[in-house]
Amino acid sequence: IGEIRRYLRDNNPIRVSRSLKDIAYKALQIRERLTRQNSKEPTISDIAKELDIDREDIVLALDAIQDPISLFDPIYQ
Amino acid sequence: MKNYMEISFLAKSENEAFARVVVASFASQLDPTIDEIADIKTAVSEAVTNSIIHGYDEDESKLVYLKCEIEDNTIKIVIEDNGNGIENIEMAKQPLYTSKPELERSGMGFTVMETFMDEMIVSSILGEGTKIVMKKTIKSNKREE
Amino acid sequence: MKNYMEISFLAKSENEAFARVVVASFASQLDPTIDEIADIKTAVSEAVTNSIIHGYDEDESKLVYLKCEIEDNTIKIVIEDNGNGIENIEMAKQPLYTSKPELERSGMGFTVMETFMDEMIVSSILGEGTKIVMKKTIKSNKREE
Ligand SMILES: Nc1ncnc2c1ncn2[C@@H]1O[C@H](COP(=O)(O)OP(=O)(O)O)[C@@H](O)[C@H]1O
Ligand SMILES: Nc1ncnc2c1ncn2[C@@H]1O[C@H](COP(=O)(O)OP(=O)(O)O)[C@@H](O)[C@H]1O
Ligand SMILES: [Mg+2]
Ligand SMILES: [Mg+2]
Repeated sequence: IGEIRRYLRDNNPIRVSRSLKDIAYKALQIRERLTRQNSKEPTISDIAKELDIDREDIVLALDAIQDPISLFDPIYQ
Repeated sequence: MKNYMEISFLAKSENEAFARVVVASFASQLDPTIDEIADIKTAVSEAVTNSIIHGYDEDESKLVYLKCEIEDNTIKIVIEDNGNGIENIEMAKQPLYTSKPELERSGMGFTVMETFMDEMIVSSILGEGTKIVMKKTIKSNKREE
Repeated sequence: MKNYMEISFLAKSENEAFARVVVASFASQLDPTIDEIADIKTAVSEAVTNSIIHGYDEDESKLVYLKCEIEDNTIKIVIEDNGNGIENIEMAKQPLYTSKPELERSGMGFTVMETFMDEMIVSSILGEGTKIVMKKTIKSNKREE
């Protein structure tokens, strides 16, 4: 049984949800850096270029780290 | 630039996140900033949630209809349902007004849409459905570089 | 789980990345692995590109139609155009066959779709259009953890 467990663990492929979060955090880091460098917010294409992925994929990734959508927050935060 | 898409999906709460990603990813062709994308996503979420909860009373067999049109730097988003409709639109748009306080709704959906988008028009016929038209112009790609 | 959506969009090459993400985002409800989602995205790209390039000869005013249905762990994806159609489907499906060698097409689109999805069915009527139905079962979320 231990062996089967290990097999399952070692062959547990990475979930998309996990990899999307990684992309999203990278995108946010790049945004910070570019904002500092250029004193203005980068566009989604600027970030996409640095990560070498489609703009659309960054949008999808960013949604994966969105707080559970709150219908109250946006106005009061 | 000109582009167009339309989508319909079941009125399931899972599809709220889906709808906002669809619109945001379409809007990404206008090269917005992450903040501008977040504004659009929030507005779409509110409108889609309203259709599911108020329009269809969470009947998951119903369809929500969404259209997006890009023209120059502006995205127009239309969200429609064939649900209950709104009796008094002016009252519904008031901040904090909600017809479902028992669901702990905030009553801020329309206010959020109006705040985060440049334009929002509500039309509705009682018993026939509701249509929200929103527009936002993406300014960031006009920047000089 | 059961879910459904359908979308149509202009036959513009910009919309290929969009269509890919729409399907990926819908399929993400099945909690697929990176590899599984990459397979689905690649298959959708090939089918959408075919509709744009072969179906519509890049006439950007035409619409590509896409439907997704989730049932249990299986996603069914239908991609349709009202374009030129295919005269000989068996020939078109041959690896390396392309009717547009001048565009440096690889002729591997159908082979890729068949390889990356569990099922692929092509139907087409010359002068009326083409319909691709693909299915993939996401197995990975059955694991114990
Ligand atoms: N699509 C819709 N169909 C029917 N009624 C709606 C719809 N959208 C909004 N409404 C009505 O407008 C009211 C205000 O909406 P909103 O500002 O989003 O607040 P909340 O959703 O928190 O109630 C709702 O309580 C509901 O009565
Ligand atoms: N949607 C379509 N409409 C018309 N013809 C198509 C369509 N999809 C594929 N075909 C035909 O099938 C051939 C093979 O397609 P594919 O394997 O994707 O190779 P390629 O796109 O590189 O030519 C194409 O060259 C074209 O003749
Ligand atoms: Mg609301
Ligand atoms: Mg091809």
